[in-house]
Amino acid sequence: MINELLIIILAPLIAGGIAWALDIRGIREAIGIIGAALPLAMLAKLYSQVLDEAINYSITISGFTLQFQLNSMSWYFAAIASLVGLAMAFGMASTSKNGYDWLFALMSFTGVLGVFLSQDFVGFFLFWELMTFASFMMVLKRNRHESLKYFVLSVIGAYAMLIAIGMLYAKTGALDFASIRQALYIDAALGTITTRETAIIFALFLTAFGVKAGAFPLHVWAPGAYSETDQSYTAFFSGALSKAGAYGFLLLYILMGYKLYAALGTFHDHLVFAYIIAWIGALTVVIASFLAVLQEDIRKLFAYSSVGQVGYILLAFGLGTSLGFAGGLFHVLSHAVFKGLFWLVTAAIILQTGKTQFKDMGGLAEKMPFTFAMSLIAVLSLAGIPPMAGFASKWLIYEAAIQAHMPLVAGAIFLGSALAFAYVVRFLYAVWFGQRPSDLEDVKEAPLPLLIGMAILAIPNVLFGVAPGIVTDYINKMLGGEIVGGNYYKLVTPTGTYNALLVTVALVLGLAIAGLIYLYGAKVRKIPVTNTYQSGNPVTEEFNLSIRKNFYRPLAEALAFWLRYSFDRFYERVARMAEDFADWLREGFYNGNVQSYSWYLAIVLLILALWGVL
Amino acid sequence: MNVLAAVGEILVLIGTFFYFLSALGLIRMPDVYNRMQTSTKSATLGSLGVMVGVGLWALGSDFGSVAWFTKTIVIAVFLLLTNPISAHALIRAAYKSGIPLWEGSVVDKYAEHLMSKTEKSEIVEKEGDAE
Amino acid sequence: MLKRALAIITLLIIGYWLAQGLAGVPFGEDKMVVGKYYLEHVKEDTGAVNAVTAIVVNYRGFDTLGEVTVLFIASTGVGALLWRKKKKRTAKTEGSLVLTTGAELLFPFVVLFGTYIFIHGHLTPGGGFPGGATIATAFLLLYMAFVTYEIPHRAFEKTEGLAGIGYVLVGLIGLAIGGYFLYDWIWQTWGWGHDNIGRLFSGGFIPIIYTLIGIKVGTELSGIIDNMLKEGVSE
Amino acid sequence: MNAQYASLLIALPLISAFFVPLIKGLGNKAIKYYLAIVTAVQTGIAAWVFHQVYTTGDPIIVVAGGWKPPVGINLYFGHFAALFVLIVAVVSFLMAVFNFKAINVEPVDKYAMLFLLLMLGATGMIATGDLFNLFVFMEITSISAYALTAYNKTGEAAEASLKYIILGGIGSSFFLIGVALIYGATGTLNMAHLAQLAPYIDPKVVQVGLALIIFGLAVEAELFPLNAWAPDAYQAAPHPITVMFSAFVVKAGLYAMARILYLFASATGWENVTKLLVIMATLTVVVAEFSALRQKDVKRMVAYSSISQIGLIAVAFALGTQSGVDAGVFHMVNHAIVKALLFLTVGYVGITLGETKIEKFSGLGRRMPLTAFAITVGSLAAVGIPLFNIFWSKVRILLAGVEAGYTWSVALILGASVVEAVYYLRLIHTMWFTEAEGEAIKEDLAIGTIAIFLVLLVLFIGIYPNYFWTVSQKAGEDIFRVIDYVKNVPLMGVGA
Amino acid sequence: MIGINIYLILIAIATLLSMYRVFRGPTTVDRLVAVDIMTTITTGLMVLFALYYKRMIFLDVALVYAVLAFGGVIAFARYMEGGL
Amino acid sequence: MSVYYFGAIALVLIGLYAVLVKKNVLKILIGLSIMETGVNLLLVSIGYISGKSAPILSEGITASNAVDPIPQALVLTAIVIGVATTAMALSVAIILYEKYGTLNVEEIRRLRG
Amino acid sequence: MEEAGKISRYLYTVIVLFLIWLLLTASTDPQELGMGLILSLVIAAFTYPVFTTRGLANLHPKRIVYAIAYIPYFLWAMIMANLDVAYRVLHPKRPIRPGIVHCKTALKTNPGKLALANSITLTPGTITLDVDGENYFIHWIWVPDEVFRAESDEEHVEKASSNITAPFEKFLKVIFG
Ligand code: NA
Ligand code: NA
Repeated sequence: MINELLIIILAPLIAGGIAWALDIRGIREAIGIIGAALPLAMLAKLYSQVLDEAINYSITISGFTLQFQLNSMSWYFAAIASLVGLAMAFGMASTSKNGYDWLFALMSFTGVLGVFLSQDFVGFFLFWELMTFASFMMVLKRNRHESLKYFVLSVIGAYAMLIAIGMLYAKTGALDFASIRQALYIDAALGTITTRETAIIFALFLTAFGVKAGAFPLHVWAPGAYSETDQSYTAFFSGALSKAGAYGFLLLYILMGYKLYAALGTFHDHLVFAYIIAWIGALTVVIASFLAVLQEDIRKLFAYSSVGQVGYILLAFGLGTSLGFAGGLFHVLSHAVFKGLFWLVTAAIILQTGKTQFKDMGGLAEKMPFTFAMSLIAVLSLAGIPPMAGFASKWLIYEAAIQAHMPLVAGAIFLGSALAFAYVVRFLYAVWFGQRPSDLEDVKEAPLPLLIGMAILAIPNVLFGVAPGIVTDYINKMLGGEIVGGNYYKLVTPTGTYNALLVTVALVLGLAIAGLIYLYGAKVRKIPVTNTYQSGNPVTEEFNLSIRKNFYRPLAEALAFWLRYSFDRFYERVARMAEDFADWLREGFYNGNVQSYSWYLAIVLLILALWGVL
Repeated sequence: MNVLAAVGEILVLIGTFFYFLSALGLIRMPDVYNRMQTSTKSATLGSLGVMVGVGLWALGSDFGSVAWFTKTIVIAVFLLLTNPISAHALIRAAYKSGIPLWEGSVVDKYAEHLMSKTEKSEIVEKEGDAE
Repeated sequence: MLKRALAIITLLIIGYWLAQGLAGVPFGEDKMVVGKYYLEHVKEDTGAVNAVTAIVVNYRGFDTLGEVTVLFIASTGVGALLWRKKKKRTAKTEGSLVLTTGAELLFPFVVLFGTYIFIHGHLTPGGGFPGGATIATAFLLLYMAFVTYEIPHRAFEKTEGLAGIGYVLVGLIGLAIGGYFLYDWIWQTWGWGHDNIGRLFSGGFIPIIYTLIGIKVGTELSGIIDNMLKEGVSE
Repeated sequence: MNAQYASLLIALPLISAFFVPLIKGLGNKAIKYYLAIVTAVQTGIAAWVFHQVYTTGDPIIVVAGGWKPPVGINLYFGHFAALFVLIVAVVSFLMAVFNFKAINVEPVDKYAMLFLLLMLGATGMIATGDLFNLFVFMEITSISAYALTAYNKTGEAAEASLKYIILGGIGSSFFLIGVALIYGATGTLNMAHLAQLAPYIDPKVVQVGLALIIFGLAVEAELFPLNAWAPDAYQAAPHPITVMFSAFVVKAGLYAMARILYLFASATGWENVTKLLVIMATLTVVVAEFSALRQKDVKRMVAYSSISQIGLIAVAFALGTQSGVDAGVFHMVNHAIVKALLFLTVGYVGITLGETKIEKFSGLGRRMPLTAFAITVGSLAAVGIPLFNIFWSKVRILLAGVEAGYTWSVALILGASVVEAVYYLRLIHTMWFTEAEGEAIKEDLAIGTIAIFLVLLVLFIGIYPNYFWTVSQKAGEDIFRVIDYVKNVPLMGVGA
Repeated sequence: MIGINIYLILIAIATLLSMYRVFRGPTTVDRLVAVDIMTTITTGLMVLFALYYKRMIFLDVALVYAVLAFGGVIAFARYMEGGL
Repeated sequence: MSVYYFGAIALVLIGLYAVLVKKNVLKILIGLSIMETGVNLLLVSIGYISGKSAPILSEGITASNAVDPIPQALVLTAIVIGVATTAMALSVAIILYEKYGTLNVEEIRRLRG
Repeated sequence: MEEAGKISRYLYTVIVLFLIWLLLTASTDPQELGMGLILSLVIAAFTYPVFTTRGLANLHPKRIVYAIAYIPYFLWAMIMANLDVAYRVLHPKRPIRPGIVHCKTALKTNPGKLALANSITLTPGTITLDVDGENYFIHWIWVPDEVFRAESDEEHVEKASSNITAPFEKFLKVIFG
């Protein structure tokens, strides 16, 4: 009898391996989809069981005992990942034409599941690395530079984590979560681990999870990596894989929360370490959203958007309140489904048009109506417009921020939402409405598998938007308390109430009206794409604003001072310096002259002598 | 201690004195040719003295045997044979590697000989070319 | 100049350090532990009078096997590196009559002396290596004297290999007869030469091994000399 | 069978090497077959020894000449030696197969002898239980390595060999001074006997002596900054020899270093030596990784990478903890496999395409898919990706490092590992995702088979490391538990 | 045997003087000549040691040394001559 | 410290000095040989015991008045190893001279970096 | 000069080698004697072509007598040479007048020429620089007036030869022919 947890974790990898090895069109896709569907099926099967009692599995490998556990929280994360993973598989059936992609996409799927289910640091790290590596291979194929940037940052993060794990291991003698948690809990009182060491461990973990979550200023890999891969895969990459980072932050609370509190104390009634996380989240939201607004490439736009949205999750977790956790957890779900949906939509657009720049698009709503409908759902959800899942989660986070008396952070949420609105509106108009460039006349609707993938993600957007209580109910059980009140359609927090059903009804009506307006507008407003609000000024190439080109250029100019400072460029420069340093070292040390080499020996002898004599 | 030992000791003393002389020659003489003149001879004679001396000395002592004497004689003969050969090889090396004779030298018949030899061979070569 | 000064300072410090270490190993004092055992048991254990030889061939036979191997490697390596499709002696001028005649006259004597050295290895300070080196010197003299002289390479290479095989075989016979590799079966199992200690036919397998080593070393060193004195000829 | 027959591991390569001149006339092909057969037999014997040691759990002590140690020299086939001698034999066998394709430079008969003796030297270094005998085997190893480095007879090969000779010469001289000091202080050369006497040696003598011995071995073990010869030698040597260098020659030095280090663990001032070693080993990792970063020649790049991995093993050994040593041994095994794979395949590319410059690797995935695949697996393993073997040992070493309090070292090593990832991934990208110039090439079956065998080994250990980990642990205990080592060697009571 | 010290002193001086020539040169042949003298003197010294320690076996050593030294000097001389 | 120790260390250092300072490969190799000689001298000196004779148990020498035989045995081996190394080095130098036309170490550096 | 028969040459070599063996071992132990004989036979087998051309003829009694007589004669000459050298080395003014002179010899055999060359090298202020056929070129530390002021080459050779080679030749001619 093969263990169910093993099936959940390994099914995608095995399917990927087979798909890669066979690499026969059709069979490859079928096996991939089956492999991707299995975890979701198993999770669904185990749903009721998990809420009662955790399912455990352990295996000794290389002298390490790897422990896996399916409990309410890991189920939640795994289920989200599996959902997105399945959608990805459908998407890839349309967009990807080779076994390579299938192997690594599904491998990263396994990695993510392994991370969520691990109950010890060895397994956690192993799957973390596997997930990183597989996703990296997806990028490497298309763009070496971006992939290396992603990999270097990821590996720095992973290694930071490894040192932290090592330190915990050295201090507690354990590698499994339960023992570490207990040991740290006890140590919070004893204090054998110094504040300094605790802070170092915390900082290391922060780096590790921050990279994966794309938290500022470690986010620089995300835009390139998200864009430079198969866009169906990006759905998973951004929708599920980056959640591993967010999950890490949760883990930080679970394992070290008490110790961190004991060691680092509080600041203005907030836990210091949580406060740091919150601010990282807030900064990420604001900066990434600004940058998203300025993008001219759909992929880049959603890439920055993804970074910003994960910022919300961090921000929520950083609030340190149970409502914050609830909001964050909910946003994990909603971001997965709406951003996953976005990427599939993007995949469809790119697949059908071959274009990625706004300037080359327009008027696609007629040509790809179903895709358009899907993107509309995604837009609404992302922009936080009821009754989509995105609104529910953001609302909870907002409530939590207010409740936690962090107005600045709440401001960041607000600003982020405004900016998100700005960029999704642009997306909506530039791609779907307006005049269609002549070379897009023959564009067809996306192929079926891709559409199925979209549907898989669109449904939860709507479902959990209309009935957010399903999610909050589960989260309540997970966190063990009545954190968010209400029923399936109504959320109640200490400071507010949100009735999703009511909003839905209102919105359906509103949408109907909007649809009519659009249909009308599309018919009468045939104007050149470049003729915008410039009120008679001659249009030049340097300053050519339209919804499709340089639309937010004035904003960019306003922000020019800040845009000069780019962490991306900073890291690039560091990397170049490192390479130059490498050259210098190599040329200097291995200078080819054997006499110099003999001197090295003499100098070592000298050091030994001095060591001995002094 | 008997006569043999005494003779042996004297021979050893003479031998080592010639060693000393040989080395002194190395220092005192102006160029490599003249250094060899003084040093090889003395070193060989010195060795001869030391070898035979030790042989006799041992023969005359309580621990000694004929083997001592025969072996030292073998060494002595060997040196007597080889030292002049190495001296010869060295002086030839000195000359052929182009070390000039001391400025006070009065005659160099070897140079004349070599020159006439090369002339001869050149003539032969030319004749060969002509054919 | 600075480099020289630095070198001297560095070396002096290293020297001081080494001296400090050596201070713990005082000169001229009896520090023997295992050495004492050898001196006390060498005659009965191995039949050799020369304790050094007994150690080299018998007690620490592995070292010597290794040593033989090292020289074999050098000979092979030199042969490999200086290998050319076609080779000839580099020598341009013939040695003078003094040298040629001297070499001829000395050659048999030096060879005899070399064999004398390795055959008496268990009795005197000689052994396979100095004996072999002496024999090689005999060939060296011929090389020095005659511009065209060459050793018979193929025969030498084969002899070299056979001598090496012989050594290992002697060791393997020990393994077969006495149960240990390099076991002195002649002395310990067969008990030959026990009444001969101090005379030529004693010392167990030491004279055999030293003879093999002597032949091997002699041919090897000659081979090295041969290789060094040749250069490739372009065709 | 009499356990003393383990001495065949020494006798066989020797006698086989001596035999080569007699079959020289049969031609190069015959010599290559001969080499393959001999190494196969050696593998068989080594497998038998491995089996004996790991099933009985007791080491085989070969007593040369029947003289009990410390009077005679003994070989000690404990868990470590049994394992590593097997690795030496297996790798040699694989390289003997590789020779068919890789070695065309004359004189092949001499090459064959040197090849066998290189194998012999490493075997002896690993097996010997005597300090001076270690020196002898070390010289056998290094002198044959000098010759083989220069074997191609190009200027570069000679240059590399010269560097190796000069640095190796200095190293072995000082090693011998160390041996002299230790001998002077103890009157014995047997390792087990030395370990017994270690606590009673004059601290000054043992400090200087041990430092010198470690210094000498560190040159062979390629520790920074004593490793300047290594990249050149790796680059210039014939490809099979490069494989042997990284797979076991350097390891033999490393092992010897660890063995001697732990023998003297009870000596005063021992911690100072290990501390210094950790520093050197860490620097080895860092400098080597940086040196590989912009390397244009892939073989040289892999050479630097190999050096850095060696540094990692050295760190593990210098930690002074059981877990460190175990992890180090495990890494040794993994590294032997991975670097054999990489040098084999890169060398094969060199043979096929004429050189190993990075440009030659463009589009290799299309031209030589199997080779490119093998290189990819090797690279990913070297980087330490999960599901590849090195992941396990690397994590072990790093955990052991932090546990032993060398967090700074671990951090530096990890930093350097990032660099390693960069250059290996560049290589992978070059092979698979850049345009190919030139046709597809039919790949050699034998080499392909070896490569696949090694790839499977990499993946097998990556997925199921348990067996190899258990073996490595036992081997690690063999090094670390000096008390057991002393107990196992049947010392006769000389001077005690 | 008291006298042996006088011989040793004479030999020591001779060796030092030769050593001076070895280091001083000026030509390589000068050094070689000095080395040749030193080897001859060393042979004598070995024979004297044999006497001093009353060990005949050292005489063999002296002879081996003489043979090897001769070979070496001849080789170097031929090398200097340009004959190799 | 005895004159032998002193001489041995001096030889080692002189040899190393040559390696560190001399530019010519052959001189460097001579330096190496000098180092080896020093080491061998050191080994023998360590085995020496005042007033005792060579460990060849003939001509009235017994176990009680012989010096330690081990270092001498070791030195025999070490000398041969030294010879072998030198031979290897010389043939490498021959190739180097053929290929580079020089024996100056500063010009023999095609392999670097 | 014609060569002697192989057997004669071989036997001569064996005899010489065995004599040397006797000197080396100075032992009457039958083991040593037996081994010496075997080795002499073996080594002579491959060295005799190099070692001798005249074989047993070398053992002619007259030659042996002359050879024995030559020893004291030569030793005396050598001691004189060394006293001369001692004088020149120790004299503060260092009285030398070197040069290379040309001699001729009547000796025909190579061993004879070698013996002459070595004898010259070991005696008064002379070193054999080269031997080319019958011509000897000799470095002389004190070239006498009569030699370096000689008017013709012939005179030079004659004067030099009478000074340097002639004294030894009367013995060596008999011994080596
Ligand atoms: Na001489
Ligand atoms: Na003379």
